[in-house]
Amino acid sequence: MRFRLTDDQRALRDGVRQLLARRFDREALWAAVAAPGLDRALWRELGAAGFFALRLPEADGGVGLGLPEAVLAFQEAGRVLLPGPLVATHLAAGSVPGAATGEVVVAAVDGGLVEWLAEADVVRGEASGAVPVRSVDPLTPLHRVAAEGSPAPVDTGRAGGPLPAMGSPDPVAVLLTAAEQLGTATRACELAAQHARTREQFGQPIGAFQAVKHLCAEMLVRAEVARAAVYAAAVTADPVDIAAARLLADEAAVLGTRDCLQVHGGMGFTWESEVHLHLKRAWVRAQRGGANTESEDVLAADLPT
Amino acid sequence: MRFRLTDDQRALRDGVRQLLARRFDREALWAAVAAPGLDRALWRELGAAGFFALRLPEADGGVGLGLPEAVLAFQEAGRVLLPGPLVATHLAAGSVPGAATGEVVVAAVDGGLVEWLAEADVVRGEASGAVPVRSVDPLTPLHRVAAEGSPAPVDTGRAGGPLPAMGSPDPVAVLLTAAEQLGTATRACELAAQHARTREQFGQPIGAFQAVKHLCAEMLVRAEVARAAVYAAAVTADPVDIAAARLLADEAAVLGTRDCLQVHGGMGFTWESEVHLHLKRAWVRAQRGGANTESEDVLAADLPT
Amino acid sequence: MDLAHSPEEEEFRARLKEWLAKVLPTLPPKPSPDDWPGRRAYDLGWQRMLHDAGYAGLHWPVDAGGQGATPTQHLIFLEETEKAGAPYVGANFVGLLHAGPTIAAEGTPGQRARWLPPVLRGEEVWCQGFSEPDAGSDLAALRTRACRDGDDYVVTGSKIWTSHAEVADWCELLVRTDPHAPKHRGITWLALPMDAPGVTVRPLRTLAGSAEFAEVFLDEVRVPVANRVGDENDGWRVTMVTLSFERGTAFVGEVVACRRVLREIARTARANGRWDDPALRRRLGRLEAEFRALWRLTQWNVSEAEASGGVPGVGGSVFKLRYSQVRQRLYDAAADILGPDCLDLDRPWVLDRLSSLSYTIAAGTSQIQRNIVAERILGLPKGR
Amino acid sequence: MDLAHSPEEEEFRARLKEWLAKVLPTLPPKPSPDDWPGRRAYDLGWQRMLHDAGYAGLHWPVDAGGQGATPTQHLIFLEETEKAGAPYVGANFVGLLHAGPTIAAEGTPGQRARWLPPVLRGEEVWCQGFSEPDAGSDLAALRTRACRDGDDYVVTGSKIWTSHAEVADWCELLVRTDPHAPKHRGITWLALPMDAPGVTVRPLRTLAGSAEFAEVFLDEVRVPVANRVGDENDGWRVTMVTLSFERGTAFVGEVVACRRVLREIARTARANGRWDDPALRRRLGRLEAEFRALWRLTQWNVSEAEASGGVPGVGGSVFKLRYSQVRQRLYDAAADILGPDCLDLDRPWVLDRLSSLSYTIAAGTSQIQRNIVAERILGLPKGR
Repeated sequence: MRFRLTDDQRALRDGVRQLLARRFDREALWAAVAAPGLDRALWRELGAAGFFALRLPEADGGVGLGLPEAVLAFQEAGRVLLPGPLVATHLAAGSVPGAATGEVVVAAVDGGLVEWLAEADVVRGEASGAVPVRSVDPLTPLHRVAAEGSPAPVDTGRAGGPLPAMGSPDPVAVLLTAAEQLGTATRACELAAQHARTREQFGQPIGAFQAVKHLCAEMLVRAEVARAAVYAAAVTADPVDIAAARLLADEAAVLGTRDCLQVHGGMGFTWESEVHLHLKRAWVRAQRGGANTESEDVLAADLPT
Repeated sequence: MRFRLTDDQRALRDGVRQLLARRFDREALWAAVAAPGLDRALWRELGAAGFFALRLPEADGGVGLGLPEAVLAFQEAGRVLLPGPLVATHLAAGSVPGAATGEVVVAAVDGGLVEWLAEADVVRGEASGAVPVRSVDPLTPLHRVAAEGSPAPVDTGRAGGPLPAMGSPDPVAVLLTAAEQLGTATRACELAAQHARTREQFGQPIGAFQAVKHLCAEMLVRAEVARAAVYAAAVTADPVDIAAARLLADEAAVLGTRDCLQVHGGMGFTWESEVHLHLKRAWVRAQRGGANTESEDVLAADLPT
Repeated sequence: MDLAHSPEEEEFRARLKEWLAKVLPTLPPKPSPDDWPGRRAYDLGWQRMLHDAGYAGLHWPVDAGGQGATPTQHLIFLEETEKAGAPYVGANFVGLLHAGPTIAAEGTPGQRARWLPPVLRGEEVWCQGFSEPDAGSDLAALRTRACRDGDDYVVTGSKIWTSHAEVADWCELLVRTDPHAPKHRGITWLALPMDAPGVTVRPLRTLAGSAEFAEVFLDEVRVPVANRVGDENDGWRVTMVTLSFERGTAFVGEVVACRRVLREIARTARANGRWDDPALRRRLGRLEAEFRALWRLTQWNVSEAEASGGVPGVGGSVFKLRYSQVRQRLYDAAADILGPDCLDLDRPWVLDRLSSLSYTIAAGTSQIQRNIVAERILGLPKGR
Repeated sequence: MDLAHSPEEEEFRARLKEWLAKVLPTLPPKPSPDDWPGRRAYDLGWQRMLHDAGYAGLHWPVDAGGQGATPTQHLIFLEETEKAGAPYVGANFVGLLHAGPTIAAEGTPGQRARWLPPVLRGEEVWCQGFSEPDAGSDLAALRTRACRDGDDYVVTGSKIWTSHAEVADWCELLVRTDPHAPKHRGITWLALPMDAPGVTVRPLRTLAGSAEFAEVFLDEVRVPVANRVGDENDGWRVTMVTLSFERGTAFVGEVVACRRVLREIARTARANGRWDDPALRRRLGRLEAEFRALWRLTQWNVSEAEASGGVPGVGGSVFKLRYSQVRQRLYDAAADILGPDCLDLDRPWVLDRLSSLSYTIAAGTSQIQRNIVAERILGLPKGR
């Protein structure tokens, strides 16, 4: 059993991190907040780097890697708040021409919402009559669709043939979302620890106070538990493991970003701090893949009769 | 509005506290743990002091006071872990001869359990065929009854006529139990703070560490919130207020005694420490009056349609 | 223990309700949140109406121009105005609840005469210049410097989290007058005219996207020594008088409002079917228990304050700790009942949910409040 | 990332399961919990069986008489023995997991030859004398004194929370040899023969009513200097080697057991109707998520340890923090499913619920563990 990153996986993760650091740095982040919209050049660059084609067989022009590698890549995307319908486009790489290379942007209906509808070239699911929503997350434009679970496959895109509607959530989509949440949870913990090490009050770094220190410790524990669950689900691809990963990653991200805000105090409450961007994105992702009570039901159903 | 203790109420509370300090001190407590059994002399003394007849009209030989005074008395009883079927006997003071004076001990079926069945002279509810239970609380002997909600009033006692069975929980019983829980929550907070002020580790009282200090602060907050709810329900006698009081007092007692144990560390885990006696009693009382989800339902039902 | 009101209290309530029913329909339309001059005019207009009806400075002492009402009457006032949907205290907040009471308690007769009546009559707006970027929880670490120069102090530094700074006439300002003294002993309280040369106000956008607060930059601003309340270097003690007001009945209206919100959330849940999930329903039931208890705790604290004839004590910290948690739980429950709509800023409660995140931070973080409760009520030792 | 086992690992597992299936039915009946000599004999008998089958000291180095198994093999061993219902390590715990590894790492060849084989062969029982009434979380504050007198140390003091003290042959004892040095630098590690004159053992009853622990009183007990492992005053460093073992794979069997308990609880809930409450059912679902994750975290920590070839690191603190909380949540859920039966000590899980309360206290409180995680992983400064 080697339940740890291989050298190749480490290299892949570091490569994605470097690409994102170069192409989506702090300046790019705040530019995206100020002027929302999808950066098509970045999208194509992601495509060229294999972000979308990661799991496509090499014979089909893909990278030929598996879910563990995809989880590592999405974790990095989550970490830096990378905008765009990453999961939907990644999932469409094998069926929507152009998705794999980042030429075509694919959005998907999930839980009554569509992220990035206006920017998408192809939409999976029934999104006709969708109305724009003033999104809580400045980096995720949202539309609401009338009713969930469209009865028949509908093609609302400009490219490719009819696509199956998204009925019950695709477990892979749920897992990749959990990977993004894991990235957020990890980043929130880093930001909190960094602030706690440097911000001084009462003559010492606030991280020397147990009240702050223990908040950070619990953030780390939640993130590490979620990491074990997400990575394991990537290896097994078992729907029950994925449900567990989703619950723990949502919790780590939603509570972690909130604790990160608490550690930052008033400074975290300003628009200029990136803390709220992580918190809001965690809220957006927690809505994907159905209510979390459904994931609890999946796990409960696996307990013996 | 004078939502605070009157001088008379303060005197009553102090009087009960003094009586209990005299008649049920630490030595008596540990003697009761070592040799369980109801102290009939103490029971009669409680009767003589008006503990059971507190709310009976003076015309009927009672003290003629109300629920607020009863709540204060039961809070004191809870505080010192006074054993015996206090609530059942108090409630029977008007209907079971001898209960008011403490001559007769009355037990009651509640939630499928009877406390102090073997010591009781009269039992309310259907307790025939009750089987003894090895009680988690060394100070509360328990019997389990076969099924709840007996169909007809049955008299299983030696004194008095047939008594009504206890169907849905008597709100007054629920409130007086909440008052006992409040006493426990308050006492747990006192014990924790006392230990935190005196126990030294790493060269200072452990109460100087925020991890311990903040645990104690939250105990106090829960107890004070519960106090406001319990006292208010005593004034209004409103079933919805009582449901609120019950939920908050249970929470303050159950979490408070657990935190008290955590503050005491290993020392609290010994049998010799009284911490566990409070914790176990809080567990026993939390079972009275039906599941706490029923109290939540009562409150939810009060929200508008 | 009594929750009933005296005939005098009931009469006070009845008169108030009658007055509210008469005047509220006459109010002008509410200005938009980013129209600061409009908000100033609206809030001052409401204060003028209160003044004319004899409700201005209800809890202030009579000799300061107030009504000398009992804490219970003040509670009734806050409860009924909230229930009737009357305007919030808004731009009058600092004047009525912080600066005013401070001046009333610590000011000279001349200072009281100059500053208190305009607050009561709705003529002048105050803001608060306490926190600094590097002095938040550790307020006493503030570094804005004031140097004596003749009859003036010359003040340089910056303040943060200042509400209504854009439209305020005065700022209650804490400055450091002795940088060598222990940090609590070198602070002075000044009334800063906001139109003084060298004062710059920059709006501060919060995570909710609004500019409810501002930063105030002070560049060699001259403040007359006559504007000092209390002695030089005694400002910390003067300030503590103010802060204990802040922790008193400050949340009464909010608790009333939260109970209304909880009822609206329950109605929404019944309408959209989530009420059928017993776990969600019971969560609302438990929140109802919490808000009932918080309301009772408020009544308890007010009754205790009335009995002691004084300023509310650390009971305010107990209240704030629980209230800030429960308020966040309320809006989290709202989000679960909204489902995907909880991401829509145009839905009710979504912005409130964001704002509720500040409650465990602002006006003393929960961490600081727990220190206060543990040290002052439970007698636990201060950490080293 | 791989959760599959190598052919060697699978073969190891298959052989182990085969052996367990063969020998477990031959075990004598389990002694009652308060029959200490019986428990000693039972536990040592099991250790002897492990030894004869080549499983003794599985994770010990080969040159210490162990099997030099990989961490993964050790994990498989702990998993399969628990699943098969094999005896717990019991009286062999300190010898196999604390004292033995310490002696293996720090002892002289003579000390290793004297003490290690009897542990592996199931001939001698060790107990642990670390904590004292006034040295719990602050273990380094221990005050049991040892004064050199010729070739002996003369030891006086008392120890607490010592398991199996009644039947132990040896105690790994921490004593203070230099009261003037900084507290971590005056401690020495000694092997105390439990039959030495001056050693008194008194059972310590816990809140669960059992006497799983004891106090050990030491009154001028003579311990040969030859029984010292490591240098005089270097015992803190020697001890830390031991403690990092404690925080490694110590909970593997327990997590396997908890998952079984959760399944039993679910079965009970289905039987008694509480399963119909979706809130309770989902709570069990969430607990299943927690235990799946804790199992994966164990596998992760073991894989990391295997890669680094070393002792598990602070990952153990992360694991213990969550595990101790989740274990308590598990038994709280069990109580809610039992309803009134949760007060009956004869029902399953009721005593376990009481015992679970020690998990956030014993072997480093959650408060201490959070300090470790925050300071060693996140690099936060130590408090002053």
